[in-house]
Amino acid sequence: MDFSTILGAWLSVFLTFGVFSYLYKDNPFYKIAEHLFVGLSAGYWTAIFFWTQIQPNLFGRLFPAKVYDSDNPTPFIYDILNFISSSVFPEGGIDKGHDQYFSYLIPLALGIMMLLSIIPSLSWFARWGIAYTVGMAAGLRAYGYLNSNVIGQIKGTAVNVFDFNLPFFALSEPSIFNNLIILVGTICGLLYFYFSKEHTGILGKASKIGIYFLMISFGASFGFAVMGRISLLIGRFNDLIKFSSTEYHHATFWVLLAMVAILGYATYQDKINNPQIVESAGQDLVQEEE
Amino acid sequence: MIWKRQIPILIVTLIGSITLFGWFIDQPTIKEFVSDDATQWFDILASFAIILGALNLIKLQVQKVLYQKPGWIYSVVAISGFIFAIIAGFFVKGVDDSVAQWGAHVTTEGTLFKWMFDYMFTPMSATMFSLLAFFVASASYRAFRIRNFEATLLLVSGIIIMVGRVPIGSVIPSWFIMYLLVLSAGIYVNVWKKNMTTTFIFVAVGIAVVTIAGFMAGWPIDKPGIFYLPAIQEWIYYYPNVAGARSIMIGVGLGIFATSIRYILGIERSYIGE
Amino acid sequence: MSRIEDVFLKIGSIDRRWIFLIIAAVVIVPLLFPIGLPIRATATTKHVYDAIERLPAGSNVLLSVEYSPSTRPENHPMTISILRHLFRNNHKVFITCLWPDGQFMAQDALNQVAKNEFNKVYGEDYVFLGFRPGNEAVVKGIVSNIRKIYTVDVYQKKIDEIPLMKGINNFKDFDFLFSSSAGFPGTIEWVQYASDPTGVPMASGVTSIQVNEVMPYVQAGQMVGVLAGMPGAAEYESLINQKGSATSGMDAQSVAHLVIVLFIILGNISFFIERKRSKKY
Amino acid sequence: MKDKQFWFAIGLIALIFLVYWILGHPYFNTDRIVMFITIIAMSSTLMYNVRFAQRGGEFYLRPIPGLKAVEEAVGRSTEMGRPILYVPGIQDMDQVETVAGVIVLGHVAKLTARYETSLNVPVSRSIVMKAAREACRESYMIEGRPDMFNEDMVHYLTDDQFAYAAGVNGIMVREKPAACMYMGKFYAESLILAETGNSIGAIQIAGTASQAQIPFFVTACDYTLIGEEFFAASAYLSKKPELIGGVRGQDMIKIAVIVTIIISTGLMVLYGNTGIGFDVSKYLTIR
Repeated sequence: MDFSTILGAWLSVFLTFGVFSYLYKDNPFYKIAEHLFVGLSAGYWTAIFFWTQIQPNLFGRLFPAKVYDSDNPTPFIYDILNFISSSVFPEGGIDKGHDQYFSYLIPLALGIMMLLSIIPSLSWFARWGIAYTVGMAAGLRAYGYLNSNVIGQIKGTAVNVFDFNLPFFALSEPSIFNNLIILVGTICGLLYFYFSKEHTGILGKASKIGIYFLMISFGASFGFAVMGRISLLIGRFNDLIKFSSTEYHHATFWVLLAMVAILGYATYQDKINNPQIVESAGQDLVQEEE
Repeated sequence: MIWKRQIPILIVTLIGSITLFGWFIDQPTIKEFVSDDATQWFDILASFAIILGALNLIKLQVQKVLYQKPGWIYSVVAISGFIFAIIAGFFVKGVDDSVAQWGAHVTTEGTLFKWMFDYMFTPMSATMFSLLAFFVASASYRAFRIRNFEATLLLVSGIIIMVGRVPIGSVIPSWFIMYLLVLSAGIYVNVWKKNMTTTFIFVAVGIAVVTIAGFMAGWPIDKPGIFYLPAIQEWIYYYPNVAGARSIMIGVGLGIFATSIRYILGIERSYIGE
Repeated sequence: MSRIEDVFLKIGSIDRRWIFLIIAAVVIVPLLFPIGLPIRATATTKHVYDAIERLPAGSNVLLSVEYSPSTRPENHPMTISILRHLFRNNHKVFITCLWPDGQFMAQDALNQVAKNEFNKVYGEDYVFLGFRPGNEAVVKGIVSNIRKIYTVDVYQKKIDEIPLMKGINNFKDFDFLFSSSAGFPGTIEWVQYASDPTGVPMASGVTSIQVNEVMPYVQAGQMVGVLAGMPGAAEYESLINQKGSATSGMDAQSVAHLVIVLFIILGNISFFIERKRSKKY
Repeated sequence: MKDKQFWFAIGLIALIFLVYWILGHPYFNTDRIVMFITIIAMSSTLMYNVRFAQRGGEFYLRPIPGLKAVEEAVGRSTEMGRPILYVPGIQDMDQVETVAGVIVLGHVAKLTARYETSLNVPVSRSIVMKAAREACRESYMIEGRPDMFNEDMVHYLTDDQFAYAAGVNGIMVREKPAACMYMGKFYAESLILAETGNSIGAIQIAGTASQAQIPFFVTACDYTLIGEEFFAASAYLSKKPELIGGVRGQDMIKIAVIVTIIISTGLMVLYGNTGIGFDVSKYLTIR
């Protein structure tokens, strides 16, 4: 077990307990972990998105290795870039299997405009690039959602409801009763979200049945949500148990002990210095006893 | 004004309609542009958008430090985290070229970037999510109330799914559930009739019926099916739940279709801050 | 009777941090001392298993990984079980990622299953194409021409030099798709832009919180089946009878659920008592 | 774009398409014709309704029960002389739900101006703070009470999700508002807010389209505006023609979807049992 893994384990346990300390109260340990996470994820995303898309598929198409030896004007520019950063522009052009496409100067220009928009006076520079992504996303989603989420669902509901070689009632196999449940539930659920007419009479009854189906569906997603969150907690505790082993020099125990001691001492100090605002309402989660 | 407003709207309308009607065009060169190059440009611009988002995040922290706003010391921590990630991503690989070239270093074992991912990024993002388990637990105790019939329906189906979906649900026999139903019906009768004797008779008869049926059937753990938790749970989330989720899905699908069409027609302009 | 009610009211307003401690204990204890409750596979999990069993040997299967460390306990056991099942049936596995973190998750799974357990040959039995940003546009690009998006694999090796990639030009060249997904982009985008327009059958392993959004697709036949959260992963582990982290987590999951159901009932009892008392005054 | 120009343009496009179709519609992917017709039909329904509303046409939109609950909550707070807490979600103005949250805030601000109740609006994004201040100032002007409006009603806490939740909890515990309203896009922090609001005995009304949070709001709050109800309520309050027209257009399309489901089911039952007619699902499967 080399040193970097053990150091990593101790750091991982410290950050885990740092985030968990929020449960006691919003304290400096939590703020350090939280802000470190904000800064780290910003840098992480920048690196990943650069190395998986911008370098291979954008620069790779503007300075491909294929044209490097021919009498093409780009190698001259390329050597300058290679001098600036040999990691991004390696010797002999970027060899990612692309041909050269000058049309990719357009996304490069729009991209640079987006980055420049961080300067307050040029904030509108980002609009062209964002407009392209918004436009394309609209074109993709208009078709995708209509095809799979509307027409696909109509097809799933409109089945041969009275298929007589199905049993009339069966709990978890297809049956006539279950087909009716889906047909009636879907139509009434849709009617609940109908706003052009007062919900009285038949429409009122249908929307009442509709809200019952919606509530069962919300109950199912409530049950699944609780289940998912418990699974994540199980995952965290598994890691903590792993890092408490002798291999990692019992990282979990030592870090937990140190943190509880420091937080306990800090609260004790608070009680001494200003007894009247012991439970500092502004920062604290705990509500005073009524 | 043209640059800031008309051109972005023109781009949305142009690209939006090309992409939308690109689904229907079978002509090879147009199809190739719409499906390949246009999407490649989209991927590139999406990457720039994420990097812009990251830079904005850091700008916020830098401003906090410069103007000494409250809690600026933590912004210094955020900025140093950002710098550490940039160093690991662009400057210090941690291994020589034979193990991983630049570009492959973001996933290869042993690089500084992978170490940062395993021992800094993973614990914080995973723990942040697992906090929710604690909040759900305390909210289920102090906030989830049976205020009306809808909330009752929600909590009952949620409980059936939660217990029926995990192994302990298949250990609870259906007879236990039938006894539970008789008792809770008894409480309801008591509240409704307000007469102890009728409630007592009702509960006694109920328990007797269930016990006799049990002896006759030999107490199988999962018969009758409609009282066996895993079977009820599966029926709930495969039929009534699908009906409710489907009506929401159709409603949301139409909403997204309408918003997309409003973008393409230039009626909706929230993306340029109007 | 009113003394019991007082006790309930007192319990009703205890400090929430006691509840935090109870939940922490209830999850840790079964992890340290497992109970070993039996796991019974449900229908939707079996449908996924049967669909993969029915695939002819050596068919091309696309496994797409789109989750992050924050939902690893739910998604990762599914990815590992599906990989084991695919390699045991000698299918050709192609791996893509719609999330950046997915690359690391897929790399861990491959090290564990492809290298150590089945010692499969990279480039002949499986290919790891890696992550490309662009959300649904990446799916659309894979459907029309995968070689335009992925000119190199995750190790920066050129696609043309990888034997397994010969004859793979777009999504229709795959016989089956499995997406291990935790949100956007994920299962929904694969249904909308890949499976529906081409008819290639697909299944998915989703986090519990996303199950409700994909169930209508399963019922309408747009998906073959779904593995729902950690319980779904545990069921699949029992189907390929190779236990993993999902099975060991099930005891803690069961006990925690019972405790939360107990909390809901206790909370509502003290709610009824308060309401009865406030009606009197 | 005046009416005459609009109909002229529509007629021209239709004519061009007809000629193109008669010429054998080269390069048209014919097995997606059903999708093409659906997109054209739905878009024109939406455009017709938006234009009808823009020309001042009146629509009947049923009153949303959630808005009545909001008025009752403000009334209750006034009787008890305690403030109202309004949380416009945790995301920025690029989210449609946050925009809807600020519109509903404008309506609530009118009520607090009329009943002279104090309003507290903690926000987590600086752009949302500007928009929310604008909405409140305007509402207080309309109600003729500019003197009652002050900038600090709307104040920025922090960008971070859980630190924001801790901050809002602190306000709830300190000021004990009689009503808490959560209108906008929420993630897991909805649980913390609703729980603390419940523990101080406040009336809670929520409105969101974030599907994962609706179940928690429904059980923890007194009233919840669910998904489209929330958007319809904000369209109703905003009086903007393209929003009201949009709600009306989507209602028409919803009726068309229901009719299609009923007809296709009838055809499938007929075809399945007797063999008359045709298999509708073939036309509903678009490759």
